Amino acid sequence: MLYREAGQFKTSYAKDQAIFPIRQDRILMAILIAIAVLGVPALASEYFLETIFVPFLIFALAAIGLNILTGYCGQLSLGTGGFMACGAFFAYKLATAFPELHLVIIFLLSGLGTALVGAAFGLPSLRIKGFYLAVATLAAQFFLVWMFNKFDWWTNYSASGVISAPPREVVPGFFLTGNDASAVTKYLFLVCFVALMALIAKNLVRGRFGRSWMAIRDMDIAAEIIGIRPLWAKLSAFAVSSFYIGVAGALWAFVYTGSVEALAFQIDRSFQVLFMVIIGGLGSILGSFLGAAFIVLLPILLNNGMLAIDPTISTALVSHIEFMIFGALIVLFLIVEPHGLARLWQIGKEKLRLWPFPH
Amino acid sequence: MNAASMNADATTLDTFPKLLLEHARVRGDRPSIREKQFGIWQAWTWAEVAEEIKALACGFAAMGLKRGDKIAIVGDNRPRLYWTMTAAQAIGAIPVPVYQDSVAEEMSYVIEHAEVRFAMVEDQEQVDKLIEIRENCPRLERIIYDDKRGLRDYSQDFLCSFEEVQEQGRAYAGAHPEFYDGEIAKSDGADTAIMLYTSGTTGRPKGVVLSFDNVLQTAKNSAELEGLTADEEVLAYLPMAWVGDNIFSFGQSYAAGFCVSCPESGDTVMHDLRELGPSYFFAPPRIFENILTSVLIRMEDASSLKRKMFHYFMAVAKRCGIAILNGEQVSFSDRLLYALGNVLIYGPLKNVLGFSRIRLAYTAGEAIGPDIFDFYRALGINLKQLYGSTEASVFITIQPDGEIKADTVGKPAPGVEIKIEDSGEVMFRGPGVFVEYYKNAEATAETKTPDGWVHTGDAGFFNDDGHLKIIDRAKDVGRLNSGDLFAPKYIENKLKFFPDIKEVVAYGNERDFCTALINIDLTAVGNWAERNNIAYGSYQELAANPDVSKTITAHVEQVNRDLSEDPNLSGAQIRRFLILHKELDADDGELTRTQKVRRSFIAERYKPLVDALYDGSKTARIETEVTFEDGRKGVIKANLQVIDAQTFDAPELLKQAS
Amino acid sequence: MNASAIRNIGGWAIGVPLVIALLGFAFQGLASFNSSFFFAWPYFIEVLIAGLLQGVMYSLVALGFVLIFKASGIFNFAQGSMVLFAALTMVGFIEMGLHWTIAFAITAVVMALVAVGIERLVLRPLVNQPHIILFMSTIGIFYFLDGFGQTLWGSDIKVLDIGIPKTPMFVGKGMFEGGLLINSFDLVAAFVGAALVIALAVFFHYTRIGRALRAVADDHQAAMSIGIPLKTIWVVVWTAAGVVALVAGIMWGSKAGVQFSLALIALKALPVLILGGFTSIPGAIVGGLIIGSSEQLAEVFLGPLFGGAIQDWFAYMLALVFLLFRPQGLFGEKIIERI
Amino acid sequence: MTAATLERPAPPAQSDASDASAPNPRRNFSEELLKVEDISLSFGGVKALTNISFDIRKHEIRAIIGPNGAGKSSMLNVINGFYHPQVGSITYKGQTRSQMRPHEAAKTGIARTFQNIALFKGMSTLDNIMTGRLLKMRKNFLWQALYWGPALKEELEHREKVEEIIDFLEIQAIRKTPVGRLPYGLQKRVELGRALAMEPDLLLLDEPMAGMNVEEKEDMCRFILDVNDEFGTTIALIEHDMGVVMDISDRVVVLDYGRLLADGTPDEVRANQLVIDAYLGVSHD
Repeated sequence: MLYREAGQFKTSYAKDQAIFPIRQDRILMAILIAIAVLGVPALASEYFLETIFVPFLIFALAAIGLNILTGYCGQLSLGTGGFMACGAFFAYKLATAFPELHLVIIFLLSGLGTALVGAAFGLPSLRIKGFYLAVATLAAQFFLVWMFNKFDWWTNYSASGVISAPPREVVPGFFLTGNDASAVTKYLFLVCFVALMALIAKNLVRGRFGRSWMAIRDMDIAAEIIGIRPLWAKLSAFAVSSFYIGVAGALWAFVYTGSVEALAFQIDRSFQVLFMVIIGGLGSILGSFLGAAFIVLLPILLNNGMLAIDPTISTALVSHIEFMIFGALIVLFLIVEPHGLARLWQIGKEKLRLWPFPH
Repeated sequence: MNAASMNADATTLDTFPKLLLEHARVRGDRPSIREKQFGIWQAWTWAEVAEEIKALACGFAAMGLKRGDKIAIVGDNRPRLYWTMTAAQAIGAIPVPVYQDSVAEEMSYVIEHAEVRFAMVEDQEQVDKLIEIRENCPRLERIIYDDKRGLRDYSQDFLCSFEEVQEQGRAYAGAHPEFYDGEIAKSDGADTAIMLYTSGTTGRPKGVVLSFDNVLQTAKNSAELEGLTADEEVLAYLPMAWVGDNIFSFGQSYAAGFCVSCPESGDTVMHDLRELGPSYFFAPPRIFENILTSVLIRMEDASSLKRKMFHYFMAVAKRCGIAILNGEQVSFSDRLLYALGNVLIYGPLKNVLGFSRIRLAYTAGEAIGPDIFDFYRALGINLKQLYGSTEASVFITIQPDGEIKADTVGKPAPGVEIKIEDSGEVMFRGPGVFVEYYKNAEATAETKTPDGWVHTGDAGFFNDDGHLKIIDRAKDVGRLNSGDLFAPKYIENKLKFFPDIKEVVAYGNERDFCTALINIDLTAVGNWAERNNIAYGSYQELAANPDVSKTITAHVEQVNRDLSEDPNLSGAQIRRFLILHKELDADDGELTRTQKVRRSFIAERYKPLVDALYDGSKTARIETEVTFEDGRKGVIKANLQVIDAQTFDAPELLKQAS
Repeated sequence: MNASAIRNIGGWAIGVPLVIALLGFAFQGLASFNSSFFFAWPYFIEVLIAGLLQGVMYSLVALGFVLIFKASGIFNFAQGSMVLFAALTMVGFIEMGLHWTIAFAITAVVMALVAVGIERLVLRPLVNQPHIILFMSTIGIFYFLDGFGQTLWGSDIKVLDIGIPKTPMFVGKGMFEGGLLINSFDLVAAFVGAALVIALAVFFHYTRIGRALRAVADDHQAAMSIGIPLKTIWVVVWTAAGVVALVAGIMWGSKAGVQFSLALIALKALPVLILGGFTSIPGAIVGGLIIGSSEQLAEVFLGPLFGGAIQDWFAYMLALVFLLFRPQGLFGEKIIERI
Repeated sequence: MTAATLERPAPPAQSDASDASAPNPRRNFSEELLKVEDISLSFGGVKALTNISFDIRKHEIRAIIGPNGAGKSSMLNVINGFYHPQVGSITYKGQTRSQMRPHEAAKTGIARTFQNIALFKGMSTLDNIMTGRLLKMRKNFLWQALYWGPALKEELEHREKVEEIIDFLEIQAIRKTPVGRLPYGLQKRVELGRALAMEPDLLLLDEPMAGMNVEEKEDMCRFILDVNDEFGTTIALIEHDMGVVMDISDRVVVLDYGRLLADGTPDEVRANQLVIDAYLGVSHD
């Protein structure tokens, strides 16, 4: 309905292959960015930024990572929590060992480290497929968390096993970590950083790498016969995916919580991110954002909703009922739209483009 | 542009090649022509086009094409085929575009009659066709093809590719640097620009010779009248052999300097139209009608809320949309509703159809149904009717802005004079009047008077506003035995305005009463059948369905009721009719290539049916030979029901008055 | 029984003791090089037996997975929460004063109701969806049952005592000095596990519905075309899995108390599945034994090398390494890919 | 199109009679592209292929026919490295190889379509055909991540190639449609497009016309002949429609129960008694 595509014809392949080939989409995107950069920090309270926007953005990044592996390359992984832990602890070691390194470089390096670990744990994917692989990735999950928990070298021999992000500036005068870090700084940094990472992910999935991943996903035998090497396709997906998840883990520890222990990256975390990907939509970068928003908001809404109904309710009961409703909603959602929010968005957009025609 | 250069325009830029050089100089880096190919709109600038055409023209010359020679152009709308026109004109040769879907026999006649020496064709399909007819056309020396797909194994030495011609041309231009410009300078406005064969409703096609002045003057006049600029977007999708395409996609493009775009293929025209979003658009009524039908059909599948919204706002548009477009006084609440409708329905609808950017749309060729015409006007699309012919280089009358009516064709085009003969026939004179029919002085004399007046063959009159109203072909207007006036086309069109009815042939001249043969519209009626769970296997089966007969009978009776209100025509109500068992088809010779009904041919072919209509029998039997798409022939047999329709008396008041 | 099966059994009969003996000597050798290791054969065997008995418990949980995967191709992640839910429900009824046998019967009925509910509300609307969606829906069920069970019965650690003796006993005094220390509870668990396996085997082989179930496992389309009602099968299978979960819940609950962590024990059954194959009941048993024993041995004899608590991941690593060499699992057939 | 047009494109009648009778030089094949010698393949004791030897010559259209279960698809799988025969050798472009993975075969210029369409269902027609270009894309990860500079240039160059194939196969209208939504006949065409995008020297087609109606078959025949003609690609195809095989192939191999039954021109094969028996179902003993 809002689209006016007539006359937006493409005279080059570059324009035809743009991420947003339709002008109205570009306008919408520009508005969204303006709201995200200017509107949100001006209007949202510190509490909202810290408890909703910051975890949302970090989870979105992790979800993009898992989506690359599961949504684009078709390799189911339950090791997301372990890889996030990798990113967090690598970043901690790097930050404490090299105090002069800029935070962004630390994040990227810890991502790279996680990518190596991810690729190593991706090796079995050459021999095993489907749920067998999913279970195999649990090995990574348990092993990594055990390792960070067991060896206090990772925590610089802290007695509690907790790591705390050292205070650092992202640009002079603006602390991103530590007690002096303001919510707005964190938020703005994350918006820019995550947007950039999402753009890179989009570029990868629409190019050579993305196509070989999707080919492996859709039909691995045919992919091999057109010359795709399954080894490289799968390992590169594991590596890139782990890179994103590792960076998200580092951000989680440094920007969101500030201090964290290995047990924060238990298997629940893996499921949480997996839900984001499934509910957001497999094989969609946009879906990763939508899914992250859904999973971050849902418990908060449930929690506040129940407290609003009965303020005297015990916290334990709240969390049990929350579990129940969460589980039921997940099932309901899968029944209603198994292809996720991204598909809903896509259908809606298609309808708007064809409006008033139904198809 | 100052006065001096205006003068220069008028005197020196009197041919297309000269205009081409001028455009290449003035707007060299602006697009001249586009083609959707390989997924994107490939564009050539005026400067690039000038180079391409130069190489091509010199190539033609190098291969022996001489001043005054004819070159046939056969194919879909392709940039290279358009370039061929200008290239031929540059060296004084005459392009003869031929309908690309004509069968070998028709093509053979045109090529032989026009004494064509060279042929520029689109692809293997056309090459095969020309090779097939080459025996009958000894003058045809050389066939040049654009797309070399599938032609690898063709070793005939009279074949060569477009690229080969250009290559020779570049060498030739190198060897004769003065040649090209010299040749262009040799032509002037009085020279022949193009020959267009009109299929006509009877007899052999006639070659209409148009001079540069004919085409350029009308193109310029009309472009000026409508304020066409170099920024228009136009989709070239109508046959190149049709005069309309020659004016809209070629003549006016050169006159105003705007860019013309060619669709990717015949299948993708509607999609390409949507992508391109033209600002200036021509389509015959049939296409507007098809689009409207498809809109209504697609809306049938929409959710009920959407459907209600659509119908509500379409009613709003019908009430005030046309008035708003005409700049008339409209109440504030209606304006508000229309604005809302524009956001919710009209805008999106125009967008989906590719009509968002249309500033000016024309329709012509036959009468357009008032419902169809009003639909587009109500959406805010400036759709206008014009009246024209090949012999006039299109424009005879145009509806001026703000004076648009569904049942007239407007006022005389710039520079055109019109008079009505005593017989009721419309005659015109103007800058676009053709030079002659090629090698047919007799026909030329019949059509064109020595002082330049041309018989249109149409009957019509001017109404009180000075608008021309066309009723029918002059020779078709006849009388019933009772003496009542019988205008078959008028009746046919009235029936055809119902979406269920695709084609009608009415009979009544020198008969006791009026009858009709009717073709149902397979898309519209088929859709209706689907919704009502009526199974059918073929057109024939659907046409024989009793429910369909009932619907059509109701339509006929509605027309009778309308006719009864017009004192002149009330005698010619349809008493009996039947629904034909097959669709009338150009391949069977029942329609012309421009999809006009060949009345006398049909009367002969379906004589048993026509007889049955008048002898009172209840059924009629017919065997018809048909040509299938692949060229095979077969016979269809059918028993058809003859249906009696109710007729109405003229209203009392009118009777008293008369 | 055909020749190859006999050959297989012969292979196992010789191979398994051989591997165990080799392991023992390896640890012994390790201990002789590094004084921080302790090794003694009786101790080794004690650990091995404890591991095997632990393995039986894993097998019990794994059985539930296999049942469902075999019949519907669904990887039922909720098996763990079914164990918890069953145990919680049973404790709840016992606390209401019922005898444990009656509580057992009522809980079994409750599990059947849960199975019907799952079939109606989850599986039926999701039929024909990709496996990953069904898998995710079982995670949804996992969360739901977790929350539901604890909402109903509370989340305190509960004691489940149905009177299984927990006395330690010494056996084989003649063979080793001091004999081997074995917990009688573990023996009962092993016995129950064996009984359950036999019961399932009988159910599958000798009842009509069991045969239908195997037909469904082989080919859904074919089973449906000969008139086997898929929906009934699903309910039966989920009920069976529920009962298996109940038994597992009783065993685990009696041993360690009924608490939330029961749900996570199910995760331990996953490497068992990799090893034994998702569709093989004997695979689940053998896999469970291998995982249980090797995990115990590794923890006791290798654990000190890594700082302990390697139980958390050792089973997965073992399964992973194993898969690299034999992707089809212990009992799977070599897959010939067709294109 | 009538049945007659399915035969070799005889350029429309030429006036010169001697010209027409002269053999077309391009229809003489002498250079060997691929030779399989003495191939035997079995799966766990079940023999799929036994002692098969034949060759494929440059630029010919070679048909492999035989009843169901004759081992035709297995033969193609051996050629492109998906199955590894226990015995025998394969010589391709003069090099004899023993074991080769399918992606390595792809690198040496062997492309392939499948009996049961093996398209990437989640991707559009355009993307499916683009995957056929993957082997020829080189730009590294960083450029890919930026989708800019050399990577973009490379991407667009390959898009151009792919668009040529789309044009060639006349599938412009479905360019951006997800292939899962396409009718069967078009999917087969897209799969051919993907194989063509690899610019193969040897194109293996496994039942390219299975399940098609007459019109679609005619189109597919035309495309196969055009590919063979325009790009000079050598084609080996399995097909059940004998009319098609006899019309378009230069030489035919007949397999039955994993054994080579006959090898020769269509006419020779048609006259072979063994082949007639196999197709009429005369019992083997």
